[in-house]
Amino acid sequence: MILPYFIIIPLLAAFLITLFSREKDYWSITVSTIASATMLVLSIVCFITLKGETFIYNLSGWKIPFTICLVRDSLSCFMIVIIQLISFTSLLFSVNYIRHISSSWKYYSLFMFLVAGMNGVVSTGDIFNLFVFMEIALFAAYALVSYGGKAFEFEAAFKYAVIGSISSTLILVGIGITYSATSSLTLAHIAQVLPQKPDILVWVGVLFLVGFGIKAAIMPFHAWLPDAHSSAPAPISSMLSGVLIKALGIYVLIRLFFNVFGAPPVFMNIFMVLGAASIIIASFLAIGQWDMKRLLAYSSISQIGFILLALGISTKLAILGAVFHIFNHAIFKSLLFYNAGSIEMAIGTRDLREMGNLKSVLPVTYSTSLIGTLSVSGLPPFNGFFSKLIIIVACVQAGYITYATIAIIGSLLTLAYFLKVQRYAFHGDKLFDVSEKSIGGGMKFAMLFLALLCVVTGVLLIPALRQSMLDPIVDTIFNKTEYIKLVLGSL
Amino acid sequence: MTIKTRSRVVVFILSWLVYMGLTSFTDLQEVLAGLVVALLVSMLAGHFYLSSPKRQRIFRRIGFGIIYFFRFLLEVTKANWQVALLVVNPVLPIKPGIIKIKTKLKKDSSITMLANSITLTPGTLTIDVNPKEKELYIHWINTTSKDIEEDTRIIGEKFEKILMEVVE
Amino acid sequence: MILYILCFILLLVGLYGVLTKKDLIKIILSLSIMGYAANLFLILFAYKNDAIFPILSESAVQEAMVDPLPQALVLTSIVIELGITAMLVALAVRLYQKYKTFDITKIRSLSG
Amino acid sequence: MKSQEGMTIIVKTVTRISVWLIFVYGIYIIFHGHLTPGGGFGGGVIIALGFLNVFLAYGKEYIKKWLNIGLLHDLEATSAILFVGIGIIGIAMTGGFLANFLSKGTLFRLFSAGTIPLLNILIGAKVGVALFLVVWSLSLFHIDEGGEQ
Repeated sequence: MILPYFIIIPLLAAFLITLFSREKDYWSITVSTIASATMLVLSIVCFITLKGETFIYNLSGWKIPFTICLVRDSLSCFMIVIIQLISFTSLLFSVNYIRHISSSWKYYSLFMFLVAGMNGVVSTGDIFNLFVFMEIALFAAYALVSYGGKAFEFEAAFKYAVIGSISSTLILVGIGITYSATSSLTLAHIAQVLPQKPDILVWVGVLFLVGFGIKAAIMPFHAWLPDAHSSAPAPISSMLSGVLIKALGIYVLIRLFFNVFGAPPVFMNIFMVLGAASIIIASFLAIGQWDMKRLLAYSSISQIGFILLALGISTKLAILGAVFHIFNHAIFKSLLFYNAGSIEMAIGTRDLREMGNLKSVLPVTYSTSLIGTLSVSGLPPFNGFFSKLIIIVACVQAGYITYATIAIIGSLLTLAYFLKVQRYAFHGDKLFDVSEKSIGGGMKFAMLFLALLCVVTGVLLIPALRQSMLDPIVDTIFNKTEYIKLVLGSL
Repeated sequence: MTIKTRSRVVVFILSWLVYMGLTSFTDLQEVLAGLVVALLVSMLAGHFYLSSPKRQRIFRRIGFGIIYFFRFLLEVTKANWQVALLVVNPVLPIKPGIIKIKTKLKKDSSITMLANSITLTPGTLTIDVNPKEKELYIHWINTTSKDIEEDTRIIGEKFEKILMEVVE
Repeated sequence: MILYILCFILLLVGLYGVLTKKDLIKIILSLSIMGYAANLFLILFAYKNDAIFPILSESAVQEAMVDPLPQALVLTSIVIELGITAMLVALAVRLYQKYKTFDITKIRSLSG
Repeated sequence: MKSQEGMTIIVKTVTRISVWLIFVYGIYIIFHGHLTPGGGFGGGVIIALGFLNVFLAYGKEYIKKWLNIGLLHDLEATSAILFVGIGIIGIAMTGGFLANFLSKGTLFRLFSAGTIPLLNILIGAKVGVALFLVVWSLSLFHIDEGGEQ
């Protein structure tokens, strides 16, 4: 009953903003913040009250083969919590940040569409509805990437839109083939029929792997990501890197390849190879970057590689690592993008060579960025350490020593390029006459909040919490055939 | 009653008739919906349907309109025959070119009707209109003369005389 | 079968255009061609020999109908493509404002 | 040759005389969306083409005098909000988003099928206005403005 509101509230907010906004942006900020805060509370309620069950919500009150259903299980609730968390902090961050680009209501309206699209993707149980919501989210993303109005932003958005449209077309063809083979668009029905037709499964799997692989920016399909994520305004970069590639890429890959296709081994091997390639190549590319946001963007590809590698191993422990890493990556990558945004706002550049000695003038940014750095590179007390440790241990347990080595090397390379960021941005001998007063309270709050989460979310691995929070998600992914029973059984 | 109001009333009646023709005259629901549609359309786009004040002797003009229709059919048939002869002729004796003719018509609608009639007649094609100078630029497949008066007589006048009675 | 192959060729034509053309407008047109090929695929999957259109009317006899669902899907995807195309055209216009050219080899302030 | 805005007098006159027909047909398609092929989107596109017809024939200035663009923006947002509103009423009445809470009526009559005609009308208004506004916004760009580099 609670699930459709995650789509209705942002849509309603977006249209209310377009209807009542005039010159000033107070109304749009108020409406979008209220909507986002409401959804954050609702999502936490939704996740806590679930207790590992599965609920089906039929739109327009019809029964399943004739209607679109929304599925509320642990995985989708988990993704919804992440989306609300990041979008709420991102909205707080944008209040000050966007005003120095323009104070128009259009930003907030598009932002709400982005949230609505992502919520729809993670909550739907119908493959074509998933496609539609994905396009809504992508449409808002294209527009938001180009929001700054500079030449390179339009270029990045154009590139993103072209590559995104190609992948959407491939996905559409895949949906067509799926429908012709199974005569149904409901994921649970497809899951019943499709694994019995291995030749069609291969076609559909390849199409979906390429299509959603482009959205997730896995290594051979990553070309759009560094441009788009580094050109967008900082809060949007954090939304794209933190949530969008996971909601549209990784989540859909998990849902399709585990719950629907039943984890066919050939695709699991492909996952592992692509994941390992993403980790290594993207790390090396990131070391060479001097643009701070571009470096962070390459780092995103590398971290997505970790998640994909863990998914490919597909033991229970590895999936736990993947799920936890999705959560952690959303938090610390958003935090690091906020740091880059606040540095850009303070001194007006993203080039690491022009920065230096910012630790004395921007203390909040410095301290939070240090936490984010240590977290993303996997140093002990922070959350990133645990998820990477679990992934590496799972690799070793499953007997993939090579992949474990690659993961360790990738982790060390991560440390290397983030130390580069720390060295050039915050230490050194340049002097800047700025103070943190120019950064608004909302931005500081967003950074501090996420830094706090980085420190404390390691406790999710304490067995008592893990059993109630993370284990249901892992079970949802791991017990592939349960999904069909749960969805079709709870009619 | 201003021209705009009169024009809106005309559009209202016409759109109601068209809507009824698209659906059915007998259904009460459709009649009501048709009235709503006609009101909407006449408020939205009815203001520029008519552009000139009220006219006299409506039946005479309808009669001339019918005459014009048959004259037009006759001219189309004749021109078709001529163009067909040109096409089957192995020598292909054509002399394509753009000419200018003058017209005595004054109103927008009559000039439009003249231009469209010329376009619909095979062999000639109206390219542009200069409403200030009352000139039409026409592409002709077989330009027999270069004189403006002569061209006007050949192409324009056969329609112009009757159009004068119908519209002006 | 020949229809599916032709449809696939149309998809490849679009893909070829996107990957090789140097003009922004031509890229947008190629994307549209790709989208049309995908839509055509969906319609072909729903096609059935000797079937009537899937609309109930007062005088119709009950015959085999073609599957209406892919047609609804195609309508939706056409709407989406329309939106994306409008977005791309707006971006292309803004790019032209900035760079005074539609040639993508000259639009290069980003690398990667 | 460009003495005035818009196209030649021929196009203007034909548009003037025929544009109401386009609107009537578009509204007919929307109203009969639940009975015959068509519906909100198709009819909305036809209506948008009617607007565009006038726009192309008469030019920008005429449209500014004829239509209130701000009002159209509001109409677009309002129809979307009403759509969501009908969906929420569906939740309140029967428990499903967009559930049909009105009487279904007799088959093949105009006032039948519950909320579907209402939703069709809202979609038609939204699409008709939005498509026109897309082209309108694109026409507001000045191609020579804002050069960089």
